[in-house]
Amino acid sequence: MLKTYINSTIFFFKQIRKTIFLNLFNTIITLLIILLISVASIHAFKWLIFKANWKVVISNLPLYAFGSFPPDEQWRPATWIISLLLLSIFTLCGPEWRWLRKNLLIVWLGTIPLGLYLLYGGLGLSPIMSRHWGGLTLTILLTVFSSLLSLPLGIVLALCRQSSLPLTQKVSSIYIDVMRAIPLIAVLFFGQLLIPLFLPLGMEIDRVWRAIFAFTLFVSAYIAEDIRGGLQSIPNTQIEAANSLGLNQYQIIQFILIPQALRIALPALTNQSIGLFQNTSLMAILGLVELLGIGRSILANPEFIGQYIEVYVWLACVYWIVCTIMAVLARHLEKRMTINQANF
Amino acid sequence: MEPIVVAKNLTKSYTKGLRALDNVSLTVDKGKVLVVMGPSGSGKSTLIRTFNGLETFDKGEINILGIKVDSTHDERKIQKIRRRVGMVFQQFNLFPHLSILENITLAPIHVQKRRQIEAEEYGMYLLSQMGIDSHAKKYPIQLSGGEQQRVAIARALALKPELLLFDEPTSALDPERINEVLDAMRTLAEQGMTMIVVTHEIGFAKDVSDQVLFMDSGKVVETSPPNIFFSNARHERSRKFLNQLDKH
Amino acid sequence: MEPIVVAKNLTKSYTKGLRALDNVSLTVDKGKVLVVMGPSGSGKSTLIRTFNGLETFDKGEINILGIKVDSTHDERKIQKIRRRVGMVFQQFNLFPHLSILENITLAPIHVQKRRQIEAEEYGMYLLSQMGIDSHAKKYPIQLSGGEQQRVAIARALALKPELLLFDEPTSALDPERINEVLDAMRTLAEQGMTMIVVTHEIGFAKDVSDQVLFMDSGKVVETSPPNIFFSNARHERSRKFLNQLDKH
Amino acid sequence: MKINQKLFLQFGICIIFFGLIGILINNLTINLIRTGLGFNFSWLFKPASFALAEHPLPYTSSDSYAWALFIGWLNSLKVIVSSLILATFLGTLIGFARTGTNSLLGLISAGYITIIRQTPLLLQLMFWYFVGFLGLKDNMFIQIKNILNISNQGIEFSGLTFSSEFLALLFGLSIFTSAYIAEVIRGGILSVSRGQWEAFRSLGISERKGLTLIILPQALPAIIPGLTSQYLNLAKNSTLAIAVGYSDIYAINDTIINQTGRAIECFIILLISFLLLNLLITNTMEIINRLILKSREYS
Amino acid sequence: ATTNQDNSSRLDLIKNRSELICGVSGKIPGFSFLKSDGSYQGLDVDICKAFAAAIIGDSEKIQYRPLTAAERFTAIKTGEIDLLSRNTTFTLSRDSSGGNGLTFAPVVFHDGQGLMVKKESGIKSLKDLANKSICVGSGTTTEQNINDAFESSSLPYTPIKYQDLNQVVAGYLQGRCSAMTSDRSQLAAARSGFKNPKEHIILDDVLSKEPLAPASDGQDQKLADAMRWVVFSLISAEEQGITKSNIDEKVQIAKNNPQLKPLRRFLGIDGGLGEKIGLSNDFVIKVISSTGNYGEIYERHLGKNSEVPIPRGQNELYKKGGVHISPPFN
Ligand SMILES: Nc1ncnc2c1ncn2[C@@H]1O[C@H](COP(=O)(O)OP(=O)(O)OP(=O)(O)O)[C@@H](O)[C@H]1O
Ligand SMILES: Nc1ncnc2c1ncn2[C@@H]1O[C@H](COP(=O)(O)OP(=O)(O)OP(=O)(O)O)[C@@H](O)[C@H]1O
Ligand SMILES: [Mg+2]
Ligand SMILES: [Mg+2]
Repeated sequence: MLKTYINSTIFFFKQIRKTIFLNLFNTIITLLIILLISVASIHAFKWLIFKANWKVVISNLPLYAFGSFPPDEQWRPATWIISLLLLSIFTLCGPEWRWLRKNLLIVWLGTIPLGLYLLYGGLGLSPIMSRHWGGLTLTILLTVFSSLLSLPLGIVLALCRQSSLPLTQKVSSIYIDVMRAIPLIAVLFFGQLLIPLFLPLGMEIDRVWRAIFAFTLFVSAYIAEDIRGGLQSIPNTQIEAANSLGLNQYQIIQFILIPQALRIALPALTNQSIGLFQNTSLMAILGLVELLGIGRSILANPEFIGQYIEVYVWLACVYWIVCTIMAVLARHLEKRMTINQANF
Repeated sequence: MEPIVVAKNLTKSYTKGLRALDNVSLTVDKGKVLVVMGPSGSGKSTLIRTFNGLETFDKGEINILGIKVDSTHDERKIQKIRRRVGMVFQQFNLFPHLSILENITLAPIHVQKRRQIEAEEYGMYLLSQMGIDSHAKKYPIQLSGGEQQRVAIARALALKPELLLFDEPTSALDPERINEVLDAMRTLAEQGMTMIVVTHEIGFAKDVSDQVLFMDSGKVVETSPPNIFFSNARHERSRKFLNQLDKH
Repeated sequence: MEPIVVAKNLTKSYTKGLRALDNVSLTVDKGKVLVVMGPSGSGKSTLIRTFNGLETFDKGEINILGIKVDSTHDERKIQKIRRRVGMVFQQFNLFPHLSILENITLAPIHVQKRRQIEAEEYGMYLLSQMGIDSHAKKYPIQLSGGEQQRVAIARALALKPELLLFDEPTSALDPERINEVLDAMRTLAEQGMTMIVVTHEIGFAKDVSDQVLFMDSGKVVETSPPNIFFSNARHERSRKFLNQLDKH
Repeated sequence: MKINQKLFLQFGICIIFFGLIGILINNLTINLIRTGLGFNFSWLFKPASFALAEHPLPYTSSDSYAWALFIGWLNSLKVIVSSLILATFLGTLIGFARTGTNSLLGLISAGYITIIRQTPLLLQLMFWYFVGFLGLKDNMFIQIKNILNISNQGIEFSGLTFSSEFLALLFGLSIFTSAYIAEVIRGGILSVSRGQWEAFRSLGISERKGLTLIILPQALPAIIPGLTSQYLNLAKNSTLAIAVGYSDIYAINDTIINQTGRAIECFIILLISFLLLNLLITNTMEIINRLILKSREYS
Repeated sequence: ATTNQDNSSRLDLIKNRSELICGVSGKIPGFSFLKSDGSYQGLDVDICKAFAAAIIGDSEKIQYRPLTAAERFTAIKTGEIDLLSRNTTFTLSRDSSGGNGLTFAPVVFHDGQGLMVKKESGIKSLKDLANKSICVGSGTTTEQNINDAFESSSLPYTPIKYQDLNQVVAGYLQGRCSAMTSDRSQLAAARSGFKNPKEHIILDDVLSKEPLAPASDGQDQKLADAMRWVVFSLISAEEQGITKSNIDEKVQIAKNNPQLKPLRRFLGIDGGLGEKIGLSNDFVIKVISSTGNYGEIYERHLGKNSEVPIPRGQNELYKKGGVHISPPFN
């Protein structure tokens, strides 16, 4: 027993020696890295435990999570976020209930009306204006809604770009290329400040929706390109087969092309939504109090002036965790799809 | 006899000068099986694909099931033809994102507007005819080549076609799998299905076909009953081709 | 006789439980040619690749040209071995971005630090030996498979190796090209080069080899001189394999 | 019939599209008149009356808005080009580490990539600026014989000075982009077949030499397109300069909008500047790509 | 201020909507900032409340829009917000139709731009700052003023521009700049949050007048009138000693004593003044009973016992040596 244990330990160290201390160069690099990491982690640890003042985080937790949502109604966004989280967990490692699995997409889509209902209120819940939305709730809301709205727009753009009608093709190409050439912040700026100038007098769009609209305009151009890639990789024979079954143009697009293109583009699409999630932080520059914006607001409270390291570290962790959850979900989906086409 | 397919003087070039079809005329009567043979590039695929409008042609005329199509390629007529003519491809071309049953019911539901239950019942019946009803819920990727090709045949049959077109249905299959598919086709022929089959399977042609059409460089070299074609082909070119096939 | 390669009890698994090499021992003397045969997946490639350190192994020991390597896989020793052992792959693995001559002179210039002129002179000599000196300025893609494989042999020879390893050098070639390469290898054997060759070319093995080693499932089944192996193999497994080879 | 249908469809789309644009422009002009903003560019030649901390060309607050914008464009270009170089260098190193034989290095670079890619760039920039560079308090002043001065004012190196704002942006952008470039490089290296690695190894060529002489030249064609799109992203991301107080084109636009209220005009100018920048980057990369292809006569 | 072209006023819109959309900064201690419970607080916020009380009758019916300096004017012009109560300096070009096209209510806080430096730096005046870096908020009058000040005395300097005050403070504290410049009130407010406020001094140089005032669309005379008199009512109430706590008492007194003409007019019992500016006649009562008078608002957010104490100085009533004065409510 002990002997095999010792043997395997020796083997383990031999393996380490093999990969890490291969030669002088590698050894030096390895030692340097270990030194650097330990110095950095000692400092970080010291700071985390002794120097940092986490009051700025702890006493404002509801603000980070829900913005200025009325305290006695905060269970509503909380319910929404928790249901999203549970759904993620279920998607990742839930049991194999065939019916539920097959309709997972619909369940996911169902979180949107649920979110809207819980946040806006009405129908028994007291109505709450979008100005009260903030923090992580607003960040997630921006991400989810913009992703979902930009998907159909992206599909239409991709189809137009592939179309044989030269005008549609040109217009969507120009749209996609220009959108991809300009910085996101310029588009968001357009959404916040210039959209009102393009609307008829008296018509107003809420600024949260304006942000969503701007994100949608921007992201759909990227999504269109991903889907176009998917469309291009569908072999022509699929269209021939569909043709010979007598399906018409629109049926082919609906039943053959789009489902396959989406499936192929799925990894790229999830990357887009992870990017979108991070980029919602740009709204802080334009005055929305989403996660980063709320952080900056809290730093203006005289009680907490100058504690930005704590706030930034905390925010980085939150963003990182959510992104990681999204990335894991994406990888999981991708794997499922390659192993077995039966699901999703 | 009632002719199902009548083609007159079909001519087509992909690239200028080179004719993929050169003045091809043929007739297939109801319930008959026509086998098309010929060396690679002789225009077999092009010919068979003009019959359901997958290829246009430059000159000539086709009359399929009483619907006349000429070189203007009228979309609406072609759509009508496609609803009554089934086609099976060399590469199966199943839809990978749909289950086997969904592959088969897609056209009945969306083209013929049948009810889903009805379409599925008939789909299951076709699958059991092909001996693959146990795979109905699977996806194409999970099936072997022979099984996939039988699904493709079932899919073509789902619209209750009056004519079936086959473009080298067995050439992408492993040798062991070829017979599964040929047997299924044999059964169809026995049931009186009108079929045009591009194939190099001599055994199948001998047993099943009523006529063998031999093509070379886009031209019809000869059309003979199989017993004559295989024992005593009229043309030098055909004999040369048959010799090569035997060598394999 | 001076042994060039001595392997003792080599054992290796890629995945737990499945042994790619199972207690393999062998000896190759100076100037001898060993042919390794065996069914697909039997571990031939794995074996030959352990000899120049492209694969590690879990247990056992190799002594090549007096340099001992064990399972710790000492980089420095392996680097020494690699300078004295040449290898030719099934897929040629020429460097596509370098000209033929550059392919050959790369190692002499950068590993042995020879002067460029000197390296090129010797490179041209090797190419002319292989009968392809007229292609020196061309790029691999411009050559036929047989020519590419001869370049690969010349590249392996450029370091003046004392042992040459071949992993199915002809199996990626068109049938007409195979002999060009086998002839080149024959000449090398006649010149007294020590070689270990994984191949299924029975003719070559009969003519050139001194010993034939037959593997199955990572184990050495038998090692016999070619005349015995091909006429009257000792083991049932070997005979079954040879029967299958003949059928092809 | 088919052609008619197509024409009809196009015509319909045409009408809808231009109708929509017409309505929007109509609204815009009404709104501009209503708010008294009007649409003109004459303000461009009035004095800017604000100062800039960094200006590669001479600039004073009595210069015109147009000149200020041009200076902003140059500032953008400066930070883009330098972070582009740094990011490529870093990204290549990390990409190598990720594919190399040292598993500790591989692990660390994988960690680096996940951390960097999964936190927002804006947050990273603010972190680098407020924590990283401004964190170099006065007591951390490093001075080496007047050749290299490092402080929270920035870095001074034998006469050249780089402000903290520039450096934070440079670091933030480079580090963020390097994580993406590393993945591009890794993808390129993995696209070279295993046989090439084995071939150079069996010739006794060392790992580092093999990588530079054999693998990289073959990986380049797969790397260049990915690299180009990362460079474009970098250029676009440079507009986040506004968060760390660097005067790039977007920040100067912001100030001008504030002073003049000319939001639409400034927006148009911003669009044009970025289209220009994009053209510059894609064309340069295209030239590089062609040079590489040219040097590869074999393909 | 220009006349309104179409007769619809935002004032009616706000009443119909029963909600006031008020643009604030949200990031300035003492003026408007987010409390941990999610509510906004500060002087600017209380001014919003006064407007809401006067127009709608309920000081809580407000939607606050945190705005960056860059977007505040467009937000008014496009009608995204009804009015702005966000430390905005009253200047000619902002007030004019040829400039930003706003119109300003009376000044609610008289400020002046100042400079804050570290005591240990030994800097005593503007001249000592030659060739030094100065942290400024970008796109503000502050930025222009500091430029004018240095340019007029031909001193070179480096402006480091940040998006909001918060960042200016951070830049200054971290030692990026030798000085930070902002309105003196904000300097004081910021300093009060420092760990060691005593180590920083605000220089005596006052670079500019910074009268901060609420603003609205220049073409909406009706709304502007209402806003103007709401602000005056706050000042006038302080002049008359009317406070949140004694307002009910004062109303009773006014009602019972018909001879107190000015008070009755002020409180809307006589004269129908409120209606003339589109408000209810008792708007003053609503305002004072919800926010208190100007002095109370000031004490609450900037007074000695607040988190950001700033001496009243110029912001005293004219009677006490300050500049706040209300025209008569006649
Ligand atoms: N899409 C196309 N574009 C241009 N030329 C084509 C196209 N399809 C076929 N051809 C040409 O038309 C001729 C006939 O092709 P076809 O595919 O009909 O031959 P086939 O008899 O089916 O050959 P195979 O046995 O190889 O399938 C050939 O010369 C071919 O190169
Ligand atoms: N990189 C690898 N990872 C995992 N398993 C491997 C790897 N390379 C080879 N194997 C397994 O090791 C066993 C021996 O493989 P090897 O390539 O040595 O066989 P071989 O005799 O050369 O076969 P062939 O004639 O097909 O080349 C096989 O079972 C193979 O699947
Ligand atoms: Mg064909
Ligand atoms: Mg092998």
